[in-house]
Amino acid sequence: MAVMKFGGRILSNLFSRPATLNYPAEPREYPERSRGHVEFDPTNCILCGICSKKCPSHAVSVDKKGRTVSIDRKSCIQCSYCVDSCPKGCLSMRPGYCEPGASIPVDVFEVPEKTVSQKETD
Amino acid sequence: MNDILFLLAFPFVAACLMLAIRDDRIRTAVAEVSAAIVIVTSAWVAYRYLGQPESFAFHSETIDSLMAVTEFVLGLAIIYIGYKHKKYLASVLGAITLVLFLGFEVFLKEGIETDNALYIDDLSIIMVLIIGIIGSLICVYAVGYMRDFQKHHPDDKDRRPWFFFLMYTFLSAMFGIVLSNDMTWLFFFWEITMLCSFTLIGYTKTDEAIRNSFRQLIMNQTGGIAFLLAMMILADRYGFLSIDTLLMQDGEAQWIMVAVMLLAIAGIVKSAQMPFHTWLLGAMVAPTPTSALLHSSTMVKAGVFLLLKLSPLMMGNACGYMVATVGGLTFLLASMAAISQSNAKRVLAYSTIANLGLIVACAGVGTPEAVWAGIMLTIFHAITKSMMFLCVGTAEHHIGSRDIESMDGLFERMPRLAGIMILGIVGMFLAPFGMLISKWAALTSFVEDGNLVLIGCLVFGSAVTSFYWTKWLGKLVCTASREGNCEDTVHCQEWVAVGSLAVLTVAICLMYPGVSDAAVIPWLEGAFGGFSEDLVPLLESNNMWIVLIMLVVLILLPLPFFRRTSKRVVPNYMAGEGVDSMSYRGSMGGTVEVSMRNWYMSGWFDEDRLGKIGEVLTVIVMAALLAAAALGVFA
Amino acid sequence: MTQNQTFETAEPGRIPALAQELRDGGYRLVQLCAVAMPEGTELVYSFDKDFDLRNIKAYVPEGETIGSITPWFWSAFVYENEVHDLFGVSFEGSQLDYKGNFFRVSTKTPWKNTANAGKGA
Amino acid sequence: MTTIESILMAVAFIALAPAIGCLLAGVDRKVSARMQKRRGPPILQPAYDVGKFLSKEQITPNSTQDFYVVCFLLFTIGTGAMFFAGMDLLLVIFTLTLAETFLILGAYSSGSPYSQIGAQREMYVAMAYEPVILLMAVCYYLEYGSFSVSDISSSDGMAVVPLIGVFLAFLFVLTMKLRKSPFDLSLSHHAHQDIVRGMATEFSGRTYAMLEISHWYESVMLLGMVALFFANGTVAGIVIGIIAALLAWILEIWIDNGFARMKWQTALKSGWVVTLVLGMGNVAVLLI
Amino acid sequence: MGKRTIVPFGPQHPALPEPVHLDLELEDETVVRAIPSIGYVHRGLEKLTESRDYKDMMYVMERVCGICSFGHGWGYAGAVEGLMGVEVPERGQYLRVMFHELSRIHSHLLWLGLLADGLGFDSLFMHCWRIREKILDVFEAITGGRVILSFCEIGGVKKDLTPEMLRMVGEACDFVEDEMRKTGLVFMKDTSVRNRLCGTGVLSKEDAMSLCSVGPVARGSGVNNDIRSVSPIYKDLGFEPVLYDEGDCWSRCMVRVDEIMGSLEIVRNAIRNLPGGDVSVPVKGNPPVGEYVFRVEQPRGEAFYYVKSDGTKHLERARVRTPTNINIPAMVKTLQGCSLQDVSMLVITIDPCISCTER
Amino acid sequence: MSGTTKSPWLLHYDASSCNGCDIEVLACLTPLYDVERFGVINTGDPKQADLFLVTGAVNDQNKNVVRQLYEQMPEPKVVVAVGVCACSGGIFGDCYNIIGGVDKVIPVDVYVPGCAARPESIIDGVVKGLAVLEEKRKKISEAKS
Ligand code: NFV
Ligand code: SF4
Ligand code: SF4
Ligand code: SF4
Repeated sequence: MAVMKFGGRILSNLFSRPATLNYPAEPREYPERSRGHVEFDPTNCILCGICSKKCPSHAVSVDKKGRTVSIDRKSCIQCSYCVDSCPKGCLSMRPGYCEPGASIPVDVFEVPEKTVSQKETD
Repeated sequence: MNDILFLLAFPFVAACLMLAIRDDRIRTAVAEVSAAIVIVTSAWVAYRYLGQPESFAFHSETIDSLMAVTEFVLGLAIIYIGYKHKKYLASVLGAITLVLFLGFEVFLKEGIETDNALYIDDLSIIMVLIIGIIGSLICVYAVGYMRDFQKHHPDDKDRRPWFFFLMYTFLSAMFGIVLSNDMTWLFFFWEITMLCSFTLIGYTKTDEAIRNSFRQLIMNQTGGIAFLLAMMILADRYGFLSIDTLLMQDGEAQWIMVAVMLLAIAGIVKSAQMPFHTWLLGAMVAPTPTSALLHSSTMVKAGVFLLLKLSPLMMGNACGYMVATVGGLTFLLASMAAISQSNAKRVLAYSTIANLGLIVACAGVGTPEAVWAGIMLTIFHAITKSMMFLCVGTAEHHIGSRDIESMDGLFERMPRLAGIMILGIVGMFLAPFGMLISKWAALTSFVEDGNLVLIGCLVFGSAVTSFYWTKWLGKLVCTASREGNCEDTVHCQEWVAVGSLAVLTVAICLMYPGVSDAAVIPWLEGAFGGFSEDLVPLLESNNMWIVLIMLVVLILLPLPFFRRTSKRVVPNYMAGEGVDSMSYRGSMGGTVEVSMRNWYMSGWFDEDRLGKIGEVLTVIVMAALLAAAALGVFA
Repeated sequence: MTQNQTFETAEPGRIPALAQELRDGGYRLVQLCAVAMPEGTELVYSFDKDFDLRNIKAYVPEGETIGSITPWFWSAFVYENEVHDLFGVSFEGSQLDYKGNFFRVSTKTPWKNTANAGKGA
Repeated sequence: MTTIESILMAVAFIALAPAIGCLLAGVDRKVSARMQKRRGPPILQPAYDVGKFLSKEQITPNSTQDFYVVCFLLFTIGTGAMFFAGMDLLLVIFTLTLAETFLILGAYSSGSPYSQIGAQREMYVAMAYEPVILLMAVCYYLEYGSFSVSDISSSDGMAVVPLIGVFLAFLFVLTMKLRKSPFDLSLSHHAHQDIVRGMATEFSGRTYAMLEISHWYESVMLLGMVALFFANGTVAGIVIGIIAALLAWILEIWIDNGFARMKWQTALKSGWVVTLVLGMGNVAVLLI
Repeated sequence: MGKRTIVPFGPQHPALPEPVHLDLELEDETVVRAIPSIGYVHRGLEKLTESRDYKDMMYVMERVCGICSFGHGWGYAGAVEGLMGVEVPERGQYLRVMFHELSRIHSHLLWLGLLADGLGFDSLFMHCWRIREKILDVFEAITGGRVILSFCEIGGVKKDLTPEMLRMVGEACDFVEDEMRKTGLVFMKDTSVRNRLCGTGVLSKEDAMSLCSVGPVARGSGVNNDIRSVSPIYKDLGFEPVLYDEGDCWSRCMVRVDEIMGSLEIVRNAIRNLPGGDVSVPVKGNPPVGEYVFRVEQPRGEAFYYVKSDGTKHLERARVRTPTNINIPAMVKTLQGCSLQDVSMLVITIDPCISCTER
Repeated sequence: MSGTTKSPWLLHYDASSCNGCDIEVLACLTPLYDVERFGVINTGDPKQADLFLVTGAVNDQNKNVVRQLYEQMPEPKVVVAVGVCACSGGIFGDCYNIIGGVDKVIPVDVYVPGCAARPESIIDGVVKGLAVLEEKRKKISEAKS
């Protein structure tokens, strides 16, 4: 009889450990490839603006004059396109998402002036 | 005794007067005054004879012959009318009745004298009050109602004098039925009520009306024939024709049982039990006061009155079994059929049939407790049902439909009327109101009696009953409505009638222990020679208190609520697409009105199929038991 | 996946007749879509039979209507209403016409005449 | 029972039932969660819910709805109080119907389509279970000659033995009465439903809180009815009754989690078949 | 008795996870008319071709829908590759199939859960979604996303799999298979589930054909238009179409249950036979003038991609016709005459993905 | 006493999301994440809801729906925009039929970014929402007294 085909299963569930991850209490480990957020390392940035052109949701913007690269966390869809297209490998995709909150920051990164010698080594 | 005679005769006199009046204002006055007189007289009679049953030696050859002649003439008239409308079955039955009647008058009745043609006892008093008060109120209501009715049917000839003549005659005949001891008298009045309702049902003269009136006629002719046969048996075998003598006989004796069975069948026809229930459904075509009259205080009540009267002869024998089974089945099946109906009057009709079924079943069980329940049911039912009919009639004239589906939001459109209707419906099936209380007693007595079929019918039937009443109730309490208030044009006569009945509904619930003590129990003690109160659980004082408390709570609690609410009023949830509480933006653009139709489950509770089942079962039960009794199987 | 496909062009007036023919030939309608052109709309009807795809293109000039194929392929109503709402092409004889309420978009017929013809840059 | 005892019992019910009912509801949610391999909410969650509803902004679609819900609450309490005070079982049952009707009317009064459809469903589910409940009373009467709960509970011998048919039928309809899957047609406590929140669609704030509290009372009373089958006038009987009631509760949770919501036709049909076979069968046996 | 019950159903409705609206006309519980309305999720993303070049469009297309995201990526990539004549390396093709089938498993499990939820069978819903999480873990570990995978690219797939990852996929398959063996029986045999599904919403074979239904809807009525049947790579991996004949909700459900099993088999075979080599080829330049059509078998049925290029880097038209889009007529059809209780059942068994439908 | 923060009932509406965030919202209810631990019930009825979870950007056809659902919720109430689409319009920001994030129509209290927003992120968002809820409740009760 199949009157209660699932009955046994739920009974055994009742007496086994729940599957729940105790999330906020126990932090979650993310796999290495996890696309959490974009990180920017200004060291090599040449402010070429490719990332900003490629970004499908206009989340990165590059201000050549002000020498900043800013990432709008509220718009970034973690697609990793900027990361893939940056010629200098300044951008990287890291696990760990951007915190929710009443307002979501636009992270502005300064790109320091490069010395001539540095430019040359480029 | 003169008061009794006055009671009998006065309505008829008033009726004749009505026939002569053409002016509406005078008619109104006469109708109201007569109604008042009838009410007062009934009350007086009740007051005077309560607890003091009395029989009246009254014998007059003239009256007897007058009755016989009238009956003969009317019989001929029926044959003619049937012939004229090509309803030959009616003519044939009419002819049979006539022949039997002549045979009875000529050969059998000779030498049988009934000393006490009239009597009054507590049961009669209850019936007199029901007929007098409720019947008169309905007549008063009719004055206002018929004014509108005429307005709604401007092309029809104004036949109101005739209408009121019939209404008042009906009252006389009913008084006759409940007060006659002589069976020939009883039969006479019996046939008069049949004719009155025949004419009232056919009042509008539409094809449907005529068809239905003939159905009523044919079925009741059958009942009449059964009645006649019973009288013939009694006259032939036992040589008496009075009810009180009959009640002293041994119910198990072969021919007594057959006679009682025949009388019971007559009662079953009158009280519209299956298989004869269709006449009452057909009666719906008549103007609403007629329906109210037929359903509550007259006609069908004549049937149950006779059965209750005879119940001591049915206790525990085959006849009782027959009656109880027919009643029980009717209760169950009619309640089921009511679910599939959306016409308010039809729902009421089915509910009447069902409730009468319960009363009939109680009579059939025939134990004092059961009969107690039966009588109580009769009282409660008469009041509540008449009120419901009148309400529906008024609503119909103001919202233009008697369909329950059109009563959506009646609470907003006709708040007072809706309130009374709610009271009526609640009174029909919920604690702490009378119907339910009696049902409770009925259940107890059925269990006590150990009748499995009845128990089954009752438990299923009650469940089904709640369904159709509750969904109607739902329609009434719903507050979403676009229409404005349209209550001020209701005639004051209508308010008087409906209002008094509403007051009575509540009052009777508060007073029922009194009624029970004063009238029902004494009668039962007389008729059965004993009655034990414990068997009616609700006469236990505890329960009575609870019921009273509930009643008070229900009456007082609403008061603080139906004002402006202090809460924020937010329109109904419409899945996010609402425009307001009653409409939403539809698929094709534009605004769509939400509408709600109650569930009718016609696949489950198909009226025709249920009717068929009922007819077959009850016919089998009746035919088999009657045949067996006639063959002396039970003797 | 093998993707057998053919493209052909047809006169817009012939579309209903073609639809009937294909329906009788056991084809099913795969889709109907529109491409905005400088002065009109190109409709692409795709039919499939045993995984062979026939794409029939019909050019409807601005302001003209085309016969609906819903009498033969009732389910085309989803496409026709969509094309009507987005491209402003009217279909005649539709069996289920939402009259512009299929997609209630912010701009009326957003695709119409914004053909990529002019995009270049 | 003496009058004093009756009154004490009634008062105890009124005072304790919400607490017990709330705990029962909490257990229900916890156990359900565990059956689904989740942790689930704290046991007191139902109390938090009700507390929240009481403190929320009060909104309503009309001014009359509250009346019906208040009546539902009052009469549910009344029913339970009467039951535990040992009064007439039929009166208890009828009052229960009355309470039920008020809930339905509350659902109707707003005119919201979802709650009205919920109300319709509630009505036919009621149609399915009412006969069993009435038959239960009938069987008690046939067995003990009385409808009074106090007589029944103090008579010797556990009613469950002669009334086994009706007991099983009662367990069956308990699922309907508690509005649990597979018969949670009109108002579902946790599961998503095709008619939004069914009868409760338009209830919010205090109104909804009252509904919940009524459910608490109702569950305690229904479990009381289960226990009545075991009461035999001794302490042991009461203890067994309470254990049986708790087991019935767990059983209901299990059933709730082990079934899909069935078709309404099935609800009605199965309810009636069970009534006919188990209920009427039991009556027949007792009559013989 | 002209009056009928008229109620709105959706867009916000707990039984529908997605916004679709129906005007329902009822008589008792029976639906006599149902008029659907969509457009609540219409974004107009196909028009983004005007501002995104053909490679950027990939990210847009993946977001047509979060449930069948991978398939959309593949469909779009396939169409562009066809247009440009790009040959995807074998390993890339195998990985695409593998992920597509994993997506199907996750989508069907999600669907089974939603069905259970619609049935009021909470515990079963939870159960299905718990199983599904295993697949999502695999997705996240390999592609970095749980829902939007961003795994496909024009020319192949983005990342290769390490052997551990392959093992992980295999383990996930084992887990799902083990659970599904038992859970499938619940859908197949449990009385209460069958009570609701069997005989409900019957779509005859003729109707399925004339309404041009696709996917499990068509296959539940015995019509096979599973485009995988003609794909050589799928044939190599042991694909068999699943067909049921009853045409009711139950058979649509069983098609999905069986497809999960079938997909597990395909994934396993793909792991076993995975060829070596590159996973993608670089694609350069603009697509040539022309048009191309590509079809993939999504979880909900055949999805159709049409691209047309005028030789610039912006496509002239990129069109998606999703399976739900063409299954809506079947839904409307079966809704007539069903019971109100079954409306959600029917809507769910058609498995409408509104975001797919409306784009 | 107030159970407000212990019993947040949520109403979920899918504005024009791609379903990605929707299924993640649903996933939060399932065993692995089990938000019912915090007393969350996913109700379908705005009249009983405290948290309004909106996924997806708002378009012309559903902006009224979003607004109406919001209005039908009793105070105090909190709106949580889940996913980049709901926060800002995201990748669909330039579509002709997209108005923008949810905040274009109703006030948003908590933004949960991500495409799709992770269940963990949604849980955090809900927990943040609870704090806002409690604040609002206090404000209301202060205003009353
Ligand atoms: N309809 C649809 Fe999809 C699928 N499967 C696809 O093309 O889900 Ni959102
Ligand atoms: S981050 Fe990379 S792509 Fe962006 S501006 Fe800097 S160097 Fe160029
Ligand atoms: S990950 Fe994608 S959305 Fe985010 S900044 Fe980079 S390109 Fe833009
Ligand atoms: S944020 Fe991303 S996943 Fe969420 S709805 Fe928008 S596109 Fe879909």
